[in-house]
Amino acid sequence: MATIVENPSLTGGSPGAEPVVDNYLTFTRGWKSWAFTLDHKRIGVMYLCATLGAFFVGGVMALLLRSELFFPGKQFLSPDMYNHMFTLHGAVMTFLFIIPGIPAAQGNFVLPIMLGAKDVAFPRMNLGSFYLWVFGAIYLVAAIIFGGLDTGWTFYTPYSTTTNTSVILATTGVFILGFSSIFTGLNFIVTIHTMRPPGMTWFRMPLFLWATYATAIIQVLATPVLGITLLLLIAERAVGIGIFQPELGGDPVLFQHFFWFYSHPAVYIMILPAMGVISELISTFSRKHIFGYRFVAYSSIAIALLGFLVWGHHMFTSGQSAVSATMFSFLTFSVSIPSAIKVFNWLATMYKGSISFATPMVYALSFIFLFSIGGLTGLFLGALSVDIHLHDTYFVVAHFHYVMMGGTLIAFLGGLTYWWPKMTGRMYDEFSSQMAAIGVFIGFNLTFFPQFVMGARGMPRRYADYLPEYEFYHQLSTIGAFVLGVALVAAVGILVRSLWTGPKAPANPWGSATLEWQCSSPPPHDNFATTPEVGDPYAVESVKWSDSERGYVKNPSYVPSKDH
Amino acid sequence: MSTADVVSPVTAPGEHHAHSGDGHDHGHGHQPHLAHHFESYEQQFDAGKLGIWLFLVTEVLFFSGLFCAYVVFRVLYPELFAFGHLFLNKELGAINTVVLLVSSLTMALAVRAAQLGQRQVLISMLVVTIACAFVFMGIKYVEYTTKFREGLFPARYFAPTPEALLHAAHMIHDAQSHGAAGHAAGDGAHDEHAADTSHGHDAKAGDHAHEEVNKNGLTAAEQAMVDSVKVPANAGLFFSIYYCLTGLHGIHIIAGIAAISWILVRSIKGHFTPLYFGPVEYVGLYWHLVDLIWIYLFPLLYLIH
Amino acid sequence: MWLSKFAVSFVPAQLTSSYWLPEPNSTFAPEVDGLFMFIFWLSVFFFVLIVGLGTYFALKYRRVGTTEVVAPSASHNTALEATWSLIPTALIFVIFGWGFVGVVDMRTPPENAYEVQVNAKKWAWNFTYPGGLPDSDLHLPVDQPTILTMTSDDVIHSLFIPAFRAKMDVVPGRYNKLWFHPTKTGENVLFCTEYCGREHSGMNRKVFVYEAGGVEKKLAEIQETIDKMDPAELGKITFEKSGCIQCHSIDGSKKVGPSFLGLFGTTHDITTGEKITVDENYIRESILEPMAKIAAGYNPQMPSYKGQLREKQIEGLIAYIKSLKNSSSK
Amino acid sequence: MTAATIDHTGHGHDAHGHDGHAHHGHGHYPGVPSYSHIMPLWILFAVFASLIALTALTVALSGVALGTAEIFVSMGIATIKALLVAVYFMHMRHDKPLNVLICTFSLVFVALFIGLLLFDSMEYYPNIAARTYVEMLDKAK
Ligand code: HEA
Ligand code: HEA
Ligand code: HEC
Ligand code: CUA
Ligand SMILES: [Cu+2]
Repeated sequence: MATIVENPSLTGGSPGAEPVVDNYLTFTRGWKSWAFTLDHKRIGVMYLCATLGAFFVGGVMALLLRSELFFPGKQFLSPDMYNHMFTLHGAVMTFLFIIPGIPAAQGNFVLPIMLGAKDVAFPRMNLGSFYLWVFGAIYLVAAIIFGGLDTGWTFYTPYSTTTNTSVILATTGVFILGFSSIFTGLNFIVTIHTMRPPGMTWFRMPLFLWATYATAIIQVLATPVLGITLLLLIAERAVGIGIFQPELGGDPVLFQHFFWFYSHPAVYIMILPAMGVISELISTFSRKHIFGYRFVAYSSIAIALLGFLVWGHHMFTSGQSAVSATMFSFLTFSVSIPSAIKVFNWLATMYKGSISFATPMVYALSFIFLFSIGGLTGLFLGALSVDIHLHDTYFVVAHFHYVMMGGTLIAFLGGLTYWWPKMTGRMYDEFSSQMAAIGVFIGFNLTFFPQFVMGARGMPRRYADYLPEYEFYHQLSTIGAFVLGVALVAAVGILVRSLWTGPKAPANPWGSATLEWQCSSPPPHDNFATTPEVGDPYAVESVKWSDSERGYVKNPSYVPSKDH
Repeated sequence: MSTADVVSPVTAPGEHHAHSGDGHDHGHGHQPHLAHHFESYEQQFDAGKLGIWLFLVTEVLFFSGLFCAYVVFRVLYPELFAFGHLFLNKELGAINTVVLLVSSLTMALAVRAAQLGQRQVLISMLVVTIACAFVFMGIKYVEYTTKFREGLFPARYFAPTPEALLHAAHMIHDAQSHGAAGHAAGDGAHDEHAADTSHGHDAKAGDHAHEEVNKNGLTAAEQAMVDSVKVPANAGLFFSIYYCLTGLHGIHIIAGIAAISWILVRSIKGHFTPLYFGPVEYVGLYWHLVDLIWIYLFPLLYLIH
Repeated sequence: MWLSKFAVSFVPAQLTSSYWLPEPNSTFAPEVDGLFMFIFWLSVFFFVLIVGLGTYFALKYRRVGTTEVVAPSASHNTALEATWSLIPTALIFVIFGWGFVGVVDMRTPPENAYEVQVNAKKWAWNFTYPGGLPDSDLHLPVDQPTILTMTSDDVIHSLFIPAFRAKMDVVPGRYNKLWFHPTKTGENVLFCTEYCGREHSGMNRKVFVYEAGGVEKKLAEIQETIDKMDPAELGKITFEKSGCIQCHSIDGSKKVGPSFLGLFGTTHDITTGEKITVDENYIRESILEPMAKIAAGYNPQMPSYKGQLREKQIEGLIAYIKSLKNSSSK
Repeated sequence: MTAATIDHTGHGHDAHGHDGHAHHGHGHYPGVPSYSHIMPLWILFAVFASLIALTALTVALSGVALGTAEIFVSMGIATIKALLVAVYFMHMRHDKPLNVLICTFSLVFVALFIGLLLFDSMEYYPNIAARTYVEMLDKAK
């Protein structure tokens, strides 16, 4: 980072905005100015590094899992080691990477700027949330060192209350991470409600903000229930309260209800911000106003609220009563409608646009492809009788990797490549990162598509060993995982390389109309020199390409339409 | 800080970062306690207020898990609750309710004083509130230690002592002999006399000093009464729930004491003005919520039939 | 129906239910497969629609150079948006309804079913047949419904027979019921699909489906072999099939429990500090009441096998453990 | 750029408008800003007195055999108390509608959580009871 800071060209101000002397990276120096920063942008950058680190740790674990499964029988991981590995892979990926991934890393960076505010409402709490993440991560790592964890990321009782791995350490870690997530959500809700500048009405907010707002609702309402569930689990192990223990009169299925009351809404914590990113990308790179703004905005809220009513679909075979299963199945499908609305609106946005295949758009297009598969396979799982067959097989594993990895991670990369020039002031190499994006796409499908087939044919999940009939699919999947690994390392490597070699980024390289592109790249400490001009966030015609700036500048002939 | 003295056009004069860190301290110069990223006290107050309400929402959902466990087990195993509550001390519960209500009143008065800028009233009201909180915790301490002595632990370690069972037997007996006809034996019904008579039993050593006692320290008649008590299977579950609910509530009281003390220190330093009293109000809201939860806990745990 | 058959004759194998799903060997299978394939085709339709349109737009309207004058077009169209909300809404009712009908069937066991008690423990299945005979494989009559009444001794397990499209968790402290109606004789696999610890992936057994009367014959046969078999050999089979092998090795290595190699006749400490000698009675007690005496250095994790092994099998196990002497080479 | 431009703040002031009695805002207390609502003393004490009275009432009623009505009566009284605390001590009466909405909202979700879960537990309870019964018989043997 030092290189950027010292580069004199950066302080010369970026084209397209008023010349600015310092930016948030150069504003103050020294590690303390980062460790104790209250600037949402720096906190966002720290979150970004941290969550990416977690992703790589989780990814390495995934590669170990896949390597073990290349042949049936034991290769190099004992069954116990395998169990530890998938548990930690799942726990690290969900709690350390994907839940904070988009909202806390990218959201923190852009949310206040998009809104036209100087910062989030509670900067101290924001920093606190980051450190809670760090502590939570330390606990999880401690759990790995002191005895490991082999419960699955779901912590089902009574397995989790009887195993002799360090469940208490790990659940304490997740408990802390839960608070980190609550603080982020709470901060965002308050910021969006109380920090909007004049002119920034609800319906002038970019869809990414609607999405993070909807996400924040879930974070605030659902995460506390995870907190109490984990506390009860800790108490169960420590003093035997018996609430989840059958031999003490308790009920293990109760635990599943508690767990999924949080964890189903949590999957929408993962996907909603991703959908928000995609809405920004599709409109920008089609150079067209987003289609059906209000429908897309409302559908985020609808997904957030409906998402609370469907948790029972993870428990169709648990001994749940037939009546509740029916109810949950029905409600599950209701979430597909707002998701469908979004997908179709993105397509309609592309219609008659001017579509660029810049890296973020490549990710956005692969998001539509992969998320459709992931979402549509959710329909198989939501259908009662079919889920009985598919539950706890690789079909489910494939489903959730398609939505989490094919959906959220791809959108994360899309957002990262989109806001990268804004965050760092550097442009990365376009061609190589497009290639990396395509590599990720191919590797991903090769990894997870075969899992649908073997899952439907009965291959159970969480298996360290399997029957020879599934070998072919496992081998495809393992090969895919390595392709994916290489492509991902390339994708991130290209970005990192741009810090040293990339050309200086203009204020608005893509031609977006949202506020974060009005300030220089990287933005100044206080975000805006003057109160930003709030207009329609998708009026892409309000900016036009300028060869001299190598970016987009204000279009003098633009007249805001009455329509929006 | 090489660039700090270059005033960028981004920051208005007087709003600049004269302070440590990267300037996020209160930079409004003549406007104490107004953070730099807010435009006005009102905006700051509104943000804080919305924030604290959202926080209370998370608290409600946090507790909801325990209430949920309570409801499920109460509906499925009512006998556990009818049995378990025999061991709870209704008087102490009622006293604690009143103590918390008083503290709620003083907290509300403290907020009012802060709004009006009456520093002395504010300080004294906060002191009374903290005092009430300590009284509450003291009484809880007495209750817990009694339970531990009587072997009334969470499920895995639940092992009521003969004394505890004798006490329960008397309560059941009293309830029946007072003609609560509709109640089946052992379901723990009792009327208001049960409480009076039960005081007597604590003094049993005196009453029955001359009689022979067995290894449990009980006379034959008492042992018979103890044997007549049907301890429902998994009776410890009630105590698990009791400890979880009251324990978590207790932790919130302790957190409340810390928060109010912080407010107290700040009011002694004279930080609060009619323009800036947000923290008092926020802590007050939190404190009222803690009270609110107790308002439900008291009948749910202590006053069951 | 004929329409779908007709359509199917044109599609590659990868698009048929026999590619995606295991052999359909119970009455649930056609029902489930039908719905599976319905959703499958629905998904294919929407997928092709979405990706097709996406690709078409991306190519047709791709940006050439930096020309970017985009003729303004509508930014919303309520009728269109309503249409693409309502069509999926209608479709989910179909999927939901179909799945619901299927599950009502799965949740309503018929009257005169063949009843088997199932007991799961880490990491073995035990099936008790009418008349009280236990075995570790599932033997079933064809063309007759079977009800399994299932419970677990330790953690949650789940019984899954892919060919029957049947699955239900086996939860400690309760009876979960699962029923199905096999339609074909032969062999099928049975998996444990709820994660239950180290040997979760090893917790699979066979399901044998016989002609009428076949089950009784098979059970009698098992009884007979047991009666005839050399005790140590029976012990070996029991050791492997009843789950002992998951926790006890026969090569001297320590697993969850002590190894059986050279165990017989040794004297060692138990957790109370007393010493015991491993003899016939101690082994019997260990199998039936494992919690009575816990070998020092181990956790009390062994489940009881009371009621799940025949007397002969216990004798066999004793004989087998006796036979595992330390060879001179070690 | 003042907060007054933020759309919902407008409603907050409306709420003050509906409020019948005059004990608030600038009128009575000079120097008190508009976002600060002062609760009159007599209300605070009246609420406190009612809370104590209601506590006494539940304790007294707990001695009376009310049968199944008991839970409803005691929860009803608790709810009245809770409302008193929320509306007056917590100033909900004069708070922004948004904050009140958020609270109501959280209660709706709590109700859904507890409701759906309880419903399912009651439905599958027979499976547990059957097993408990068999275990009891086994132990008796
Ligand atoms: C980002 C995370 C994410 C997202 C967005 C989703 C989205 C959905 N999920 Fe998924 N799910 C997970 C993450 C996610 N899931 C995880 C992690 C698990 C497993 C946890 C574990 O056990 O470890 C899981 C498991 C899971 C199960 C339980 C399976 C089992 O264990 O047996 C079910 C069952 O109903 C389900 C359903 C759905 C549905 C219906 C959607 C819907 O929201 C999808 C909606 C989208 C679409 C439908 C596509 C777009 C619409 C169209 C293209 C139009 C056409 C539409 C129609 C005709 C309706 N999911
Ligand atoms: C965000 C969520 C997320 C993501 C992104 C992933 C990513 C991946 N997952 Fe994971 N997965 C889960 C969430 C996720 N997973 C969850 C919740 C479970 C369930 C756990 C449970 O059952 O409890 C699961 C389970 C799971 C299983 C099932 C295990 C089992 O049931 O037995 C498998 C098996 O194939 C798997 C594979 C993979 C692979 C190959 C990737 C790949 O996409 C990973 C790609 C990433 C990389 C390859 C990293 C690249 C880095 C390098 C190559 C190293 C270079 C290093 C440096 C530069 C430092 N995952
Ligand atoms: C879940 C794991 C598990 C399974 C399955 C299991 N055991 Fe054990 N077994 C143990 C453990 C742990 C111990 C040591 C603790 C103890 O003594 O209970 C043990 C102890 C024993 C002992 C006493 C050994 C000694 O030195 O004290 C015998 C004999 C035994 N098992 C036999 C069997 C037989 C026979 C079976 C199968 C029918 C079986 N076990 C199945 C875990 C298991
Ligand atoms: Cu038993 Cu998995
Ligand atoms: Cu879900």
